Amino acid sequence: MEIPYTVHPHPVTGIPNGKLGIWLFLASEVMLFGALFSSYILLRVGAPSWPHGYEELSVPLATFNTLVLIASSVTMVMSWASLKLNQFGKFKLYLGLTVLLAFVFLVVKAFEYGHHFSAQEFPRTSTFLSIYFTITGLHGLHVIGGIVVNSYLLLPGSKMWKKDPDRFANRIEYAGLYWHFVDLVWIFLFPTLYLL
Amino acid sequence: MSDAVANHSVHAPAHHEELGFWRKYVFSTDHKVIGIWYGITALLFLFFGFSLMMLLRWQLAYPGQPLQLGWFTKLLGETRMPQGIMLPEFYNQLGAMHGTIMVFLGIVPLAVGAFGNYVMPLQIGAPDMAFPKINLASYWVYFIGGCVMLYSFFVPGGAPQSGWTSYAPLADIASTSQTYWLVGMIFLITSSLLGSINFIVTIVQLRAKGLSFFRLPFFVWAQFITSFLLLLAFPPLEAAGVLQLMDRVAGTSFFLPSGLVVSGQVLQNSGGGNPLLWQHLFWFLAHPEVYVLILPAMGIVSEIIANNTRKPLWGYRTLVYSIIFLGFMSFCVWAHHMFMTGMGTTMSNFFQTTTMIISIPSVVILTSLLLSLWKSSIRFNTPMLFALAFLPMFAIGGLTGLPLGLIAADIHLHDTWYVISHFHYVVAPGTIFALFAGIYYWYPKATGRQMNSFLGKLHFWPSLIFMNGVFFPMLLQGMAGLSRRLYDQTIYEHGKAVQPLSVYISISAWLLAIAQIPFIINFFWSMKKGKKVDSDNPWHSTTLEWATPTPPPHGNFIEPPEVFRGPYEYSVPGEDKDYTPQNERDTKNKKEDA
Amino acid sequence: MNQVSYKDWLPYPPNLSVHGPQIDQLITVVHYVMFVLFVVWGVYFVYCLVRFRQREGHKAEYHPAKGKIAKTGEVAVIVAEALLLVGLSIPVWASWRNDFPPRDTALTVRVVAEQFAWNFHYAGKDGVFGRTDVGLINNTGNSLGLDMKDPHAKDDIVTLNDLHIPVHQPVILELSSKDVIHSFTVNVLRVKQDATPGMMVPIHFEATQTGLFDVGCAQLCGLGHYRMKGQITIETPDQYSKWLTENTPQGGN
Amino acid sequence: MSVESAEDIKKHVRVYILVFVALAVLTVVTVSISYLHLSTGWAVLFALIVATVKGSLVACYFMHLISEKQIIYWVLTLCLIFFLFLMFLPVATSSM
Repeated sequence: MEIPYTVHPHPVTGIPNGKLGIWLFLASEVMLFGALFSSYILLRVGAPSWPHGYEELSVPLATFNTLVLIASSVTMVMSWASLKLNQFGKFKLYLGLTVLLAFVFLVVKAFEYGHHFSAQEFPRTSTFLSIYFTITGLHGLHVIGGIVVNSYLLLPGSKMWKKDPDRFANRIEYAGLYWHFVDLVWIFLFPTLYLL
Repeated sequence: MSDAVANHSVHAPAHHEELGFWRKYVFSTDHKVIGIWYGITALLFLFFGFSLMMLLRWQLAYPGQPLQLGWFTKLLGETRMPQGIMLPEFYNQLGAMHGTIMVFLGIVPLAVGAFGNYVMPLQIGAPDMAFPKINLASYWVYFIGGCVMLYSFFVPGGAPQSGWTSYAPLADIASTSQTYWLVGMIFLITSSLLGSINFIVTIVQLRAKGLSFFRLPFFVWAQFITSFLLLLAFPPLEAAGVLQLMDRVAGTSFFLPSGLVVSGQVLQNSGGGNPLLWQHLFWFLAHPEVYVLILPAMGIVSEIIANNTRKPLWGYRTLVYSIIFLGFMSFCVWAHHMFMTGMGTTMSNFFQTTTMIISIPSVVILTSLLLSLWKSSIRFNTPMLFALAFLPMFAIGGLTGLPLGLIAADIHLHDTWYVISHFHYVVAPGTIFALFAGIYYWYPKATGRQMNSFLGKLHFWPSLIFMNGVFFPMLLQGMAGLSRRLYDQTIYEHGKAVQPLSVYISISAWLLAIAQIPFIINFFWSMKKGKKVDSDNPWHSTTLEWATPTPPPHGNFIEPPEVFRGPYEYSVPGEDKDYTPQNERDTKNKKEDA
Repeated sequence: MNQVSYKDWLPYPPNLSVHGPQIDQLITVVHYVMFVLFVVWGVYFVYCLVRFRQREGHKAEYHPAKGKIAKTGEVAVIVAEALLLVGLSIPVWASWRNDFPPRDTALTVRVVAEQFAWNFHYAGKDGVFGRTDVGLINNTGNSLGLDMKDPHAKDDIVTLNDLHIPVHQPVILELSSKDVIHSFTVNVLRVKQDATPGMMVPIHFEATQTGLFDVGCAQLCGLGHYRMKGQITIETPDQYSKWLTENTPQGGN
Repeated sequence: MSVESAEDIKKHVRVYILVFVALAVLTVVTVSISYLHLSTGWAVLFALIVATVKGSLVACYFMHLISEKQIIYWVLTLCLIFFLFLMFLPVATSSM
């Protein structure tokens, strides 16, 4: 016997295995970032004073990064749509753009970090900075994870398109779901850390 | 869809013949091989964790007296037991690592990783897990996590010594090995996440034709709920682990308030953290974790009781609803571990009430299992003995939870031996007995041979006696108000009064170890010399795992099974044999099923 | 000074506080409930094992037991739990948490835990605690960082591992910690409370008998956790005020 | 694999562009609001509302939640419930 529903949807649930798997993974990610948000609220409520994010951090850079990440989400979903339209070239272009934008995000983030470090601001400096570095750092790791996955799918992984196009399109969809989630987390992180 | 599956199955076995040794036995993606690896690793960890406790019991029974065990004492060395006398640091290391290893490296991997992996896909008639490679990754990540934990024993300053709960700020300022503990935990959490995603997808997507949710064996239900607990409760601990790692490595103060003075020195940190944050995040995981430990055990026991009473389980749906409710409620009770932190009345009333509520489904489950015995026909084989012993032992474990859940009684009993006894009754003679029952029960499926029943009984009876010899006196010590985790209890007046009990407990613990020797012999001896099973279904069971060849090949079933009835159709009136397997085509209702 | 004997520690150690009997009562009642449940289950269980064992001519019955008695039993358990909760646990805890004695009649002592000792801080004759500052803490006699420039601090008494309280007078302890989490416990008084750094949690009790007892730490706090033992001396009001006078620092009047 | 025609996908693409514009606009909106230096309560409220709208747009359209299968909704509902329990945690601590 071979494992059923690896590509085609289950007749009752209407989805293949991978889709349920990636959503379950995202559910656990919600709990991970939820716990960190919860810790942030707890520490902030308990603190005698708390700086406004815009006093400590660079809002213009973060706004730019937000737009970058949103744009990368669009290119990600466009790459999936291109596959569905059988336009493999366009798919490569869009997915390549996604990876590129992710790199832009990381470079900007690195500038922000570097700026803080040169101003002698480290995670140990204050509670605000510790939670800022921890959450954005963990988010950054997720961005790196996304780059790794997308690069794989862009280069060696895309060979699958010839053999098993449906399965490959599914993979792009799952990678996309993950990537949109990373974007979604940032959408909440941005106002919480920078604007409040 | 089913046609496609059937076509594949014809040439599937031939394809797998070509795998080499490494792909077949070590890096196999076959859920059964992974399950067995999980099982062996977890049993070794269980034994190691138990050994730590046997060593620790020496100090509790004979405080400050040298342990003269020749080369063994020398091996432990001057930093742990100079001249055989245990140092308090080492005592704390033994305690912390016993807890960590038993819970995260022993019982969960055995109950979920081993039994879940091996049995669940068979019981739902699936060819494998939904994601075999992720399954393999899950095992190896667990293995690495275990190695990191073990390595922490060799770090300067010794193994982690802040208890398995690793309460901050103590763990924040502890020696290097605490960092290894955190890294090890992150590996173990990752492994659990990979495993639980796999389990849920497998149960939802890969059930055999006709196997609706309410025809699932109860064990599968238990694994299903357990997986959700692992999936949603572990990430907060991961977050807490990351925060504590930051505290230790990057010098942040998530769990450190301002103005700490450690050994006379003002701590140079920014402050502003909250020590209770760790406890909240930890117990948010660790209470559901308790149910991760017990639910699979309930599942195993239910399977074995149904099979050996030759009677359907009483109130199958009630059982299912009860564990769903248990799983759900386990997220609402975490703060009852923190009653003595200075909780106000609103919070304490809320958490006391939820704690009392969560005891009810446990009572219902126990009652259902007991009612299943009524007018049954009980076969006393080794798995059944362990499964039956689970019932009163779990009852004691559950009942002793009541006074701990009532906050006013908890003032006296909190952090005493009573607590230790309570949760050990649940997990040691409870869960571990259920796991032994499972090993005896499914061993014939995995090896094609029965385990020896005389050695099985020689394992069971002394184990039962000494388990109680260990844990019952602890209840009395707890009632006397004796705190847990004390290196030398005799410096307290009340500790002196109950010290004789400590000696009994320790001797029972060592005898309990001797009682495991028949099991170890049995386990290996039966592989080669055990009685061969007379059929694929030696226990005359109804569930699907017995419909495969023995042992099941890669891909499990010769052809996709189809299910026609509920899981426990035993002694159906009018049938010529006393069991009706789930996949047996019903001659009377043939039209309806096809 | 009469010493309480622990020889008859079963089922509880001696009980010397006003609120203690309520706690013991709750524990006793819960254990009766547990005992009855366990015995009923046990008798039924053993009966089944004997009566329904597999043997020649005995067959299992397919249809489930009615379970009416069992259902009644489950309801009884729920009722019993609800009664214990509402009738005993909640009120006892509410009075333990909320019904603090008035500050003017009670003796207030600050308890500052550290690895691995208990500091007890008395306000002294003026009844006001002196200012403390972590910056002033040193190992040579100022373990709490008491600011001697503060006039209120002059008559303050700080003891190490030595708590004196008068019998039959309400006592309020304000618990905090310098380093890690400890837990203040005196089992003969049925008192237990975590001492968490960054928090100050008050508890109250009233002793009913004089004597000399152990103070222990109930929360793992490091390698010396086991020897974090203090002493509580419960004495007559006369003895207590004598002790107070003897221990008040010079010039503290 | 959902059976969607090329025409459907092209419709999707138009939606994606619209959502992108909406997200960009909302980003500008939330940043501008922050320059008003409202009191903490209002600032939190506005920031969370905008973030929730943006998050929902991403989830509904990019992640196709708007037309997802029922089982995914079940998983997410469960996750949401436990997420709310998590958010209860700071309340639990602060009222101690």
